[in-house]
This record gives sequence, structure tokens and C-alpha cells, in this order.
Amino acid sequence: MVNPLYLIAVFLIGAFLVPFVDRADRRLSLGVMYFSLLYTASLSLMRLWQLFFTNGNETQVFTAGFQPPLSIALSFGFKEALLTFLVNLTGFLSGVYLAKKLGKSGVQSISILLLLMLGANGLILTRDIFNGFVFLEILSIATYALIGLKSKKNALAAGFKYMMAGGLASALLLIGIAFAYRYSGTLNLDTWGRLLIPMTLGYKIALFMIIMAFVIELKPFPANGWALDVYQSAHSGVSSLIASVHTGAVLYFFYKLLPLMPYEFLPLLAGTGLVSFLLSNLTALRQKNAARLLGYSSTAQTGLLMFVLTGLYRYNVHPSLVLFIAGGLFFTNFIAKSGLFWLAGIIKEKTTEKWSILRKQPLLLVLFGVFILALTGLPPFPAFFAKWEIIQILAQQGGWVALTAILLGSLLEAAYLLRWFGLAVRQNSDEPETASLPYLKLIPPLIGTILLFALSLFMGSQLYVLSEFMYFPLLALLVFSILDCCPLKLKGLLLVAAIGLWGWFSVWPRLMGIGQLFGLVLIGGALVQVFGFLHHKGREAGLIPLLAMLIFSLGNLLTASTKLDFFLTWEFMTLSSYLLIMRGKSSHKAALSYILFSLGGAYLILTGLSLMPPFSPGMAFYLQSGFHSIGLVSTILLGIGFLIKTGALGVHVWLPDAYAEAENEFTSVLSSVLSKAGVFGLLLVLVMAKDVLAANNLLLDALSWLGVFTAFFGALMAVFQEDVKKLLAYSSMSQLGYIILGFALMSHLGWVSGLYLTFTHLFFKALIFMAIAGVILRTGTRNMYEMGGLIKKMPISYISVLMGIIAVSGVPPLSGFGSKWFIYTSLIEQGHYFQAGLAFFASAIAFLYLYRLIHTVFLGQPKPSQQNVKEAPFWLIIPQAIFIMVIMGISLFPNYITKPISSAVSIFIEKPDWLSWTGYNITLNSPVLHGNWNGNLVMLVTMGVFGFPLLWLLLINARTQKVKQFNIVFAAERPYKPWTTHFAHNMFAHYNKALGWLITPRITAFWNGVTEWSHSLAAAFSHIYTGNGQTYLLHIFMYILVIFIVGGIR
Amino acid sequence: MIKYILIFLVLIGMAWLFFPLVVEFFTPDITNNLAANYVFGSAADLNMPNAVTAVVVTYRGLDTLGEVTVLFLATAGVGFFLKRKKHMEGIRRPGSEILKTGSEILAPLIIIFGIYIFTHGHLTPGGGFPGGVVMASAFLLLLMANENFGFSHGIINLTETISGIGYVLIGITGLVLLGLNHFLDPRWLGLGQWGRLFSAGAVPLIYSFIGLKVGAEMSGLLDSLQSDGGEQ
Amino acid sequence: MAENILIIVLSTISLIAAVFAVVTKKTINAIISSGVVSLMASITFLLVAAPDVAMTEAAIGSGLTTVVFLYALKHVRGQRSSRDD
Amino acid sequence: MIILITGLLLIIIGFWAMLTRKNLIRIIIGFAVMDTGINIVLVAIGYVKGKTAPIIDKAVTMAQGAEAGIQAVDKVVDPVPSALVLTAIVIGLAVTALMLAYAIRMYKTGNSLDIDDFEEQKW
Repeated sequence: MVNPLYLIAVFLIGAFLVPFVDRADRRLSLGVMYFSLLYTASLSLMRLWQLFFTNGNETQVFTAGFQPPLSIALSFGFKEALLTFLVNLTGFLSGVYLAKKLGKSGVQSISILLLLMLGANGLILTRDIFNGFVFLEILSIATYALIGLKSKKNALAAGFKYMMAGGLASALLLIGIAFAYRYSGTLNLDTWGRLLIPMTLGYKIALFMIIMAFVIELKPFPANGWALDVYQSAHSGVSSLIASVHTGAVLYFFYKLLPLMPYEFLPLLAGTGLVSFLLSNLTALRQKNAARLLGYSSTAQTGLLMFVLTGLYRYNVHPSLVLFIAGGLFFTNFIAKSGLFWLAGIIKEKTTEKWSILRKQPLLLVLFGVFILALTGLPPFPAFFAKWEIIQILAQQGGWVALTAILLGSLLEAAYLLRWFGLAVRQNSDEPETASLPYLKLIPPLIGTILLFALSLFMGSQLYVLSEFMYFPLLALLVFSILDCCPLKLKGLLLVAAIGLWGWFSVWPRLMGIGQLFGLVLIGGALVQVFGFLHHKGREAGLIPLLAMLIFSLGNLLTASTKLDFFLTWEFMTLSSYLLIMRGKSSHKAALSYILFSLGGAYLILTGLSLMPPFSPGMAFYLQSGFHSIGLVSTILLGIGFLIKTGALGVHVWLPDAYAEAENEFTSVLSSVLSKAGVFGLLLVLVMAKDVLAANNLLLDALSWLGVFTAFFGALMAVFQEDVKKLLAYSSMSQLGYIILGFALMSHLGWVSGLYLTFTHLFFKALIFMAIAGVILRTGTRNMYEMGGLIKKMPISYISVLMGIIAVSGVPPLSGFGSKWFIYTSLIEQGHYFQAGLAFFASAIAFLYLYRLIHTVFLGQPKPSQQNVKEAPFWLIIPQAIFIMVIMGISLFPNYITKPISSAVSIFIEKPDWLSWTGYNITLNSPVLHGNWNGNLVMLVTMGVFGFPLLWLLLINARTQKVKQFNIVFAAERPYKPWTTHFAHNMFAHYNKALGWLITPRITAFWNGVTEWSHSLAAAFSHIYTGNGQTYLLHIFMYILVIFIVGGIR
Repeated sequence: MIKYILIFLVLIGMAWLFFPLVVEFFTPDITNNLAANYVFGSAADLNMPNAVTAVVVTYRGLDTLGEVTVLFLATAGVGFFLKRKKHMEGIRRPGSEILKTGSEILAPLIIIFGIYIFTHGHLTPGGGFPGGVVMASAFLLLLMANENFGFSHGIINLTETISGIGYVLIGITGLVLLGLNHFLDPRWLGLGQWGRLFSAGAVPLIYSFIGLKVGAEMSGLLDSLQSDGGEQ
Repeated sequence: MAENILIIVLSTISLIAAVFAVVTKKTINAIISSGVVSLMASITFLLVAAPDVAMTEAAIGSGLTTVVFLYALKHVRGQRSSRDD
Repeated sequence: MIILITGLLLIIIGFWAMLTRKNLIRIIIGFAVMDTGINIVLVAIGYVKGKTAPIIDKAVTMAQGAEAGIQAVDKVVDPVPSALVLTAIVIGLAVTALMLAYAIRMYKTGNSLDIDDFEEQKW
């Protein structure tokens, strides 16, 4: 086997040699450093190779030719080999990153860097506690010295604070070791672990001091002020080393010590880890300095790791699973954190506000995004799998406190990380061009990214039975990223072709029942809208790859089979839609609120899923859900999670802004397709929760009222919008309210109506959004009062919008009528008169905003500035034309849709006898209600009703006088009025007086309150960091004593 | 004020934490098993009277290697922080004539004494660390006495490098000659006769390297400290 | 017995010296008295059968450390008056 | 026992200095005192009643080699703590020296030795 001592020897020789060879040439000493780091990394790699391909069970090596406990033993198994490989590779990358600085600051720094690596390697390898102490000292002293690489006052002060804290920790460790030796008579961890030593108070205190020394080194909140200062002020290359190598090695030794600790310590340590995770993340919320922010995140992650290592044993988790979880979290954090520190060094901007210069550097931006998203725990990165496992364990075994803390902490972490990301992506034109990039410094983060992806694939593919198509979204992202240099139209058409082929040959055959329906909505609906994106002139970097990822994950949502499949896909979908929203001009705030609500929802879904029995691979998730029954808690969690995606009242706060700020074409996808994913989820929950719901009438009542109110308030809020996209956003919300209402009835007819509306809403809402996208593109504004009279300039768009609003409003003959008919019928059939009344009222309100939409935009007098507006581009017309055709088709022959829906629903809820389809006619003869609907007939009648008067009018007014749009008499308005007096501005002011109190933004105020409150809490916490080294020392002392007392160690 | 109360409480608290350790403490009558093994093994396996040296250099040799490294690290660190711009002359006060003459006579003697200490580490108390320090004290003496005493950095560096690498190489020799588990095993050299200078395998050699290295490191440390630490 | 008395005396001296090192106004005094603490410790080590440690403590703990402190003090001489100097 | 208590008291005195002194060098002296205390504790732990130093010289036994080992086993104190203290002393010196270098450097850049003058970074 590869002798681990060579790792140590190589570093030592390197470090001793450097000062000597430096007399010849500085480059020579740098060469020695690189050689040592690469050589040791390759030794570790060789060891890994050995462990995989030749079976050697022997992992321990002794020194001096004596058996332990006489001599010091080193262990070089799989964990150690992997860890040392990563550590040494990171060391090498840090060396590359620091090359210039090291070259300038004297030969000693090179030796010190090598010795830092020696300390880390030794700490990982050794099986002797005192030897561990020695290596810890080497590691720490080297770190102290490297902090001084930046000879600024702040860096020095931080280094000194660190030395004080570290000195205290090693003192405790040494005292602990001394007394523990007294009790155990050995220093070797393995021998020690086999001994049965009576747990007297003295022995426990000795062990307590040992473990607390390592806890302090792991920088727990709140005893970590010194660490934050160091992260903030040290050279970013050194910070990265501390966050990854130093923390990693210390953590591993901490892990090695755990078997020695009495059981009562473990919950204590787990608790400190959790507190550290939650509160560090909370405190970080207010942090503006990038490096310090990373420091908080680093301490938080370490806290979480501490919890995983010490807390999970209570849940009878297999040790290898614990290691897997810890490994996933650790490696993600290890690579991403060092990568971010490296980037922070390249950017050179201290505050996160200034990171928008990244936008000019696509490569850096991508790297930055990858690291941030990995830390957030999004798939496919290892942290995602780790979090998945943790939540599974905790939810199934009732570790609710820990679960809540972890999810809350993760959400907070996502909040500040993604806010930072948003700031970086934000479009700010006044940023100066950055100077040329230091290419040498780019290598380390680049390699880090590759490593991260490799690890992700390894973890995902080796350890889970994922359906083979699960990685299609990523594959699509990759392929289209490679193709991203092609012209937009080519890429788009390729995407359409790819999705078409995939959907037709791969997805469609797997689907049945409601799966087919949602397949049409999610894949078909998205596919048609891809054309809309193609009108852009530029290359639109990143658009098509992300769109590809989104659509593929939407398809996978239907074919996913296991719970993990489903959740993974859900997260892929969230991730890609978030990134697509980010493409909007000033969307970073809206996107943040979107992703935070989505993640919150996803965490609820995750917890809900964890409580469910396992799903078997192979069969689609939605089909299996018919066989399962879930409990109350699970129902509520999953329900809320999916409702967030649909934008139900109360959790709709993200919706208007996200819809308004996303790119116009993407808003269309968001509204018409993506919200349906939430509907799909909700449907599954209702299917699985049948038993619970039968036992609990309250839940369904609550859901139906939620639906009604969403419909009502959505409509009401839409009325008072000036922004056309916000109007449509609220309109969408309102429509989804109807869908929820339909589902909440839990009757065959109710579900049919919900699904039918799901289906038709796609077409008419996408139609309107696409048309409006053209309008906004041509007029350059979203405010309706700045438009007008566009009917002449954009007739096709006008027709689209007209068709759309007829469909939305639910008047005959278009498809909307059918959906309304279904809803009211099913409501009344079940005796939900109040809901029906309010829903009907909401429909009435809908007329108001729809009227406003068509009138202020297309009718009236054109604005002088919009003289030269042209019709929307061809590419935007394509989806509109398709949708118009579909709408006409559905309206004429609704039974082609409703009948399949009914038969799909009947799998879950049996079709009552009194409901029947005959020809074009739907008949219902329930005990309470009789009626029928013939779409074909309705269409003909309506055509007649409208057609004959029209003909008649044309006949009697054969010679009308054509009036120009600017004819003041006929247009009844004066041009050049200030917009505030224009009727289109604040159009329904009078209604506002009457109903305005209903829409005071209470819910938004509530969520703002949550944000503000957590920020001020964060501020309060951050004030414990006074910046004084002695205060920090006092914190450490108090921290130790408090834990001792709280732990009740006796 | 609150801070002082807290500090007071913390100190009391730490004392209270230590208290059970004291209560449970007793001075035993016999050594534990491990210690007995060490004492026996030191004589039986290594032919070395000084059991502490046996532990330090052989059984727990890796610790000592680390220890030397820590010292090296500290020297490098201090040198790094206080690196001089140029050799600054005339900062030190010249020593008196007596000191000057005395040091010239004494320094070689002290160095010889240091060498004695570390070469006899396996037989008598002492060893590489005190020996190295004693050697460094000779350097200190010269430094104080002679205003223009510029100890050649080349020599310090060379000594440091050679002794350091020598130490590691001796360790590796054990690996190469005796096998996988024999890093720093001194027994590849004959164990010799009990109580002689050249006995206990490579231990005297190791301790010499340690002594030289420690001496060089300490000298370097003192040298860096006495220089004026480049002004910003 | 004599040994015990000697140990008590040494302990007392070292404790007093340590307290003095903390409370004294002049840094130089503090340095010297911390050296005394080390020296007392090294004599104690001799008494409890640890001559190796005693030698090392005397050479490094009380000797070299003190010298290092003194050199450091030389560097910062002429500092602004600090609160406990 | 007395030695142990002395050691622990020295450690606490060291803590006291670290927490209350404002001068950087005085804080470092606190660390040095604490280190000495720790060393004393370690040695006290290795002590065995009435035994001599773990060096097998003529005073212990006249035998040589393995024979000497057998005879010496129950006559000497534990060599392990001694070995550990040796390491601890050297590490203590290293840390002290580096801290002092830091202090000097801080004095040169911040022109003060008062720890309260080095708290610009916070929150």
C-alpha cells in the first residue's frame, strides 16, 4: 500500500528545502511547492485506486516498528485517502491562486503553505490524540502566519484574535489530553476506544475539554467573532484555505474523536451545531461584505456538519449513511466555499452590492452561479442528496425541532446567497469595464467547478436508483450550452425538434389518463411557446439552454417514479425557472422572492414526501399515488407546498412581481405552463389524501374557500393595476383560484371542471400574454395608460387579445364558457351556494379588468409617440395562431377534451351515473340539478346571435364615414393630455373608492414584516461581534461554561 | 463593569470546571501499563537508558518531527513578519570590551556543551531541544557582544535545511530498510553497547539532527527578532 | 517531607510571581516574573523526577522565552502609553 | 497534588491576564504563564510516588539491556507525560514567538499596543 508517511515526508522535505533552493531562484522554490502538492495529491489518488481495484483491508501504518499504542499509528483508508486527495488538490489550487502573492512575499510564506498542508494531512491521517494535537498546532500556526500575508492592520488584528482563540483551544485540548491520559493510560484512539473506562465526572470533564477545543476550532456561533474577522480580512486565497482545508481537517479529527465521547455529549454537540447553523445564517442576512458573508456561511455549514456527525446517531442511522450525508454536505461546501473565496479575490469588490461587474464576465458569472447554487442545496450537487437524506430521517423519526431548524436555516442561507447572486446578475449599465482577468487565478475555481460536477454525478449515480431520464434536464442544459454560440433561431428550432421527438417517442407512450392531459399542457404548451422567444435579434446567451432544462424537467415531472425522482425534478424545474426569471431587466428582487417562496414550498414538499411510504421505481409517480394514502401532516405540508407554486392567496406575494419582471415571453410560460405544475402536484395530494380528507371536512372547506378567495381577490387586484403584465398576473392568479376551487369539491364534476380549466387556461392565457408581449416589445412600456389605439397598428395582436378575453371572461361561445359552466354546475350540484356566489361575483369583476385591457391598449386614441408601431414579429404570431386554432377547436368540440378528462378522473373518483356524454352534448341529471351543454350548439347559436345583427348593421350602414383615429370628436379625447388625467390612468378609481379597502396589501405587509423582523433580529445578533479580541475570548469561555451547564454533565 | 463581573464569573467557572479533576486526582504508586512497556522496551528493544528519549525520539518520533516542524514554522513565521529590508547597521549598542572578549572565548565552549547535550540525549537528561537552545545561546552571546556580528544566513539556512532533511531521510531509511511500519525506527543501525555514545541505533544521529536544527532555528528566530523588522 | 516543603515554597513563589506578572505596571517586570514562574516550574520538575523536562523548561521556558519577550519589548519601546504599562 | 493545583491556578491566572490586560505583550505573557501551568499539570500527572526519573542509570540498576528494563519498570515514573511536556514546551515557545511577532507588526502598522485599538472590524 501507499505509505501515508510519504505524504508527511514530502511536505517536510519540501518545506525544509524551500529556504535553501530559494537562494538560487524564487521560481525554483515555487516549483518545489507545486511538486510537493501535486505529488501528495497523486499519492492519495493512487491510494484510492488501490482501495478500489486491489483488495487490501490493511489501512493502518505504524511508526518506528512498534505496534500501537506504543507507537503512533496512521490510518490511510478510503475516507482519509479521499480527504487528503481533496485537501492536497485544494492546496495545489490555492498555490496556483496565490502564486503571485507567494512569489512576492518572501520564501517563508512558501514553506508555511507547505506546512499548513502537512498539518492538515497529519490531522487527517493520525490515529493518536497527542499526535493530532501536534498536527493541529502545525496547521494552526501555519494558518496564523499566512493570515499575515496581507500586512494590513485589520488582517493582523484578525490574526491576533485568531491566535488568542486558537491558543485557548489548544490549551484546553492539552489539559484535556493530560487528564484523559490519566484515566485511559493510552493516547491511541483505537486502543482507547476499546477500553471500558468508568465515566467519572473528572474523566468526562477531560473529554469535554478535548471535544470543546475542537468545537471552538470549528468556529461555532456565537463564539466565532475572531473567525469572521479572519475570513473578512485575510487574503482570499488564505480564507479559502481556512474554510476548506483547515475546517475539513479539524472536522475530520473531531469525527475521529466522537467514539470516545460519552453518549450524553452527542445531543449537546448536535444542539450546538444546529444553533450555529441557524443563527449564523440568520446573522448573515444583514451582511454586506462578501468575504464576511462567506465566513458566516462557512460557520453555518460547519455547524450543520457537526449536527450530522453527532445528531443522527439517535435515529438509528447506519454509520455509512451518516458519512454519506456528511460527505455530501462537506464536499459541496469544501469546493464551493473555496471557489467563492477565490472569486471574491478575483472580483476585488468588498461589498456584495458591487458584484454586478460580474455580468460583464460570463465565465465568472457561471462559476459564481454554480458555487452559489451548490451551496443552496439545489440539485444536482451533493448537498442536495445529503439534505434529502437528512430530512427523510428526521421526518420519519419525528426529529421535528432539528428538521425545522435545518430547513429554516437552509432557507435563510438561500436568501442571502441568492440575493448576492441576484446582485451579481442584475443589469446595471453604468458599471465600468473590468480590467483583464488574471487568468492564472481563474484556473482554481474552474477546476473546482469540474470537480463539483464530477462528485455530483458520482454521488447521484452511484448511490441512488434514479430513473435514467432524470439527468435529461442537465444533459439538455449541457448540450444547448455548447450550442449556445449558434444563432438563436437555429437553437430554438433545434430545441423544438428535440422536445418534439423526445415528447412524442419517449414521454407520450409512458403516459395515460391525467398524465396525458398534463403532458399536453406542460410539454405541448411550453413547446408552442418556444417559438415566441425566437423573435429576438441577439444570441440571447443562456436562454435556450435554460428553457431546454425547464421543459425537460417539466416532462420528467410526469414520468418520475420514485419520491426522489419527483423531488429532484421539481427542484430542477424551480432552478431553471428561477434562472429564466433572472433574465428580466430588473428582475433580481422579483426573482429572489420567487425562488425563496419556491424553496420554502419545496422544503414543505420535501418534508411531506419524507413522511410518505416509499414509491417503487419504474411506475410513474402520479400513477402510484393512486395506491397510496398519506397522513394529515403530510397532506397539509404537500398541499401548502404546491399551493405556493400556483400562487394561492396568502402565498401569492411572489407572483405579481415575478410575472411582471420576467421577460415577456417567459411570463407567458410562467403563467400558462409552470403554474400547472403546482396544479398537478395539488391534484396528486388530493388523490393520496382521500382518507384524510374524508375524515376532515374542514380541510376541503378551507381549500375551497381559499380557491374562491384567490379567484375573488385576484380579480379585484387585477382591476386596479396600471401595469399590463401585473394585470394579467393577477388574472392568472384568479383563474388558478377557480381551478383550486374545482379540485376542492372532490367530486367527479368538480375535478373535470378544474382540469378543463387547467387545459383551457393554458391556451387563452398564453395567447393574451404572447400578444401583449408583442405590444410591449413594440411600444416599449408596460403601463396601459401609455398605450392606446393600437388596433390599427397591430390588428393580429388585437384579435388575439379579443379572443383571449372572450375566453377568459367565460361568455359564450369560447372555451372559457365551458369551464365556468362546469364550475358553477358542480358548485351548485354540491350545494356550495356561497362559494358559487362569490365565484360568480369574481367573474363579474373579471369583465372590468378585461375591458380595461382591451380598451386602453387597443382602442381609443393612439399615442403620438406610437405612430410608427408595427405589428408584432412573426415569431410571436406563431404561437398565437396555434392557440387561436386550438381554442376554436375546443370551443366547437369540447367533448373531445371533456370526455377524456372525465375518463381520466374516473380512475380516482367514479363518474356518477347522472353525468353522460352523447355526441356533442353533455347531460347531467343529478338529484339536485339538471342541465346540458352542447359546445357545438352554443357556438352556432352565439355566432347567429352576433352574426345577424352584424350583418344587419353592415347593411343599414353601408356607407359609413371612415374616421381617422386622431379625430378628436370621435375619439372623445384630447391628445397630449398629461397622463394622470387620461381616463386610462387609474381607470376604475370610483370602484377603488368602494372596494379599495379590500385590497390593501395586508398579506404583502405581513411578508415584508417577516423580512424586516428577521433582519432586525440578525442585526441584534450581529452586535455581539464587538471586534474586540478579549471579548471574543470571553465569548469562548462563556460558551464552554454555558454548554457545560446546559448539558448537565455530572 | 458588566464585563468585569463576567470575567470574574468566567474565571470562577473555569476553576469550578477544573475542580472535579483535582478531587479525583491521586498520585499513584505504580505506573500504568503503557509506561511500563515504554520503560521496558526502551531498555530491551532499543538498548537505551533514557526512556524519555526513547519515547520522544522513537516511539513517538512523529510527534517530535512535528515539534521540530512547529519550531521551524515559528521561525519562518517570525522571519516572515519581521523580515528586514536591509541589514541595518549600528542599531545595536556595542557591547563592552569584557563582554566582547568573554564571548569570544565562551561561545565555542557553549557550542561544544550544546553538542554534548544533544549527542548524549539517549543516555542522560537533555537531548536535542535543550542542546539546540544552548547552542543558540552562544549565538545570542555573540549577537549581544559584537555590534557588527552578522551571522551568515547562508550557514543558518544550510544547517536548517540539511538537518531537517537529514531527519526526514533517517525516518525514510527506516521505511526503506525495515519495511512499511518502520518510519523513524532507529534500529537499522546497530544497537551497540549499553550506555555508550554510539548505541541505541540511529538515536544519537537523530538527536544530533534535532539539536542542530533546533539550534539553527532558534538562532534564526533570535536573529529575526533582533533585527528591526522592516518598517512599512 | 523536606521535598514537600520545598515544593510548597516553589509553588508559592511561582503563584506570587504569576500574580505579580499580571498586576504589575511595567511590562518589563511582568516579563521577568513570568520567567521566574518558568524557573520555579523547572526546579519543581527536577523534584518530581523529570530532569529532561526540567532542562528543557529551564532552557526554553525561562531562558529563551524571556529573551524573545525582551527583544519584542525592544521593538515596541517608545510606544504610546498603554493603559497598563 | 500541590503541584497539580499550582499548575491549574497558574492556568487560571493566565486566563485572567488574557482577559483583562489591554497591552498585547501582557496578554501574551498571560499565554506564557498559562503554558507553564499546563506543563506543570502534565508533569504532575506523570508523577508516581517515590519513583525516580525514567533514566536507567547506575542509581536504578546495574543491569544492562533487557535485564535493566525488567528491573527498572517499577522504579521509575511515567515517561509519557515528560515526552509530551517536551513537545508542549517547544510548541508554547513557537506560539509565543509568533504572537510577539504579530504584536510587533501590529504596533508598526497600528502604532498601538492596546487591544482595544484593533476593533475596526465587527458585526
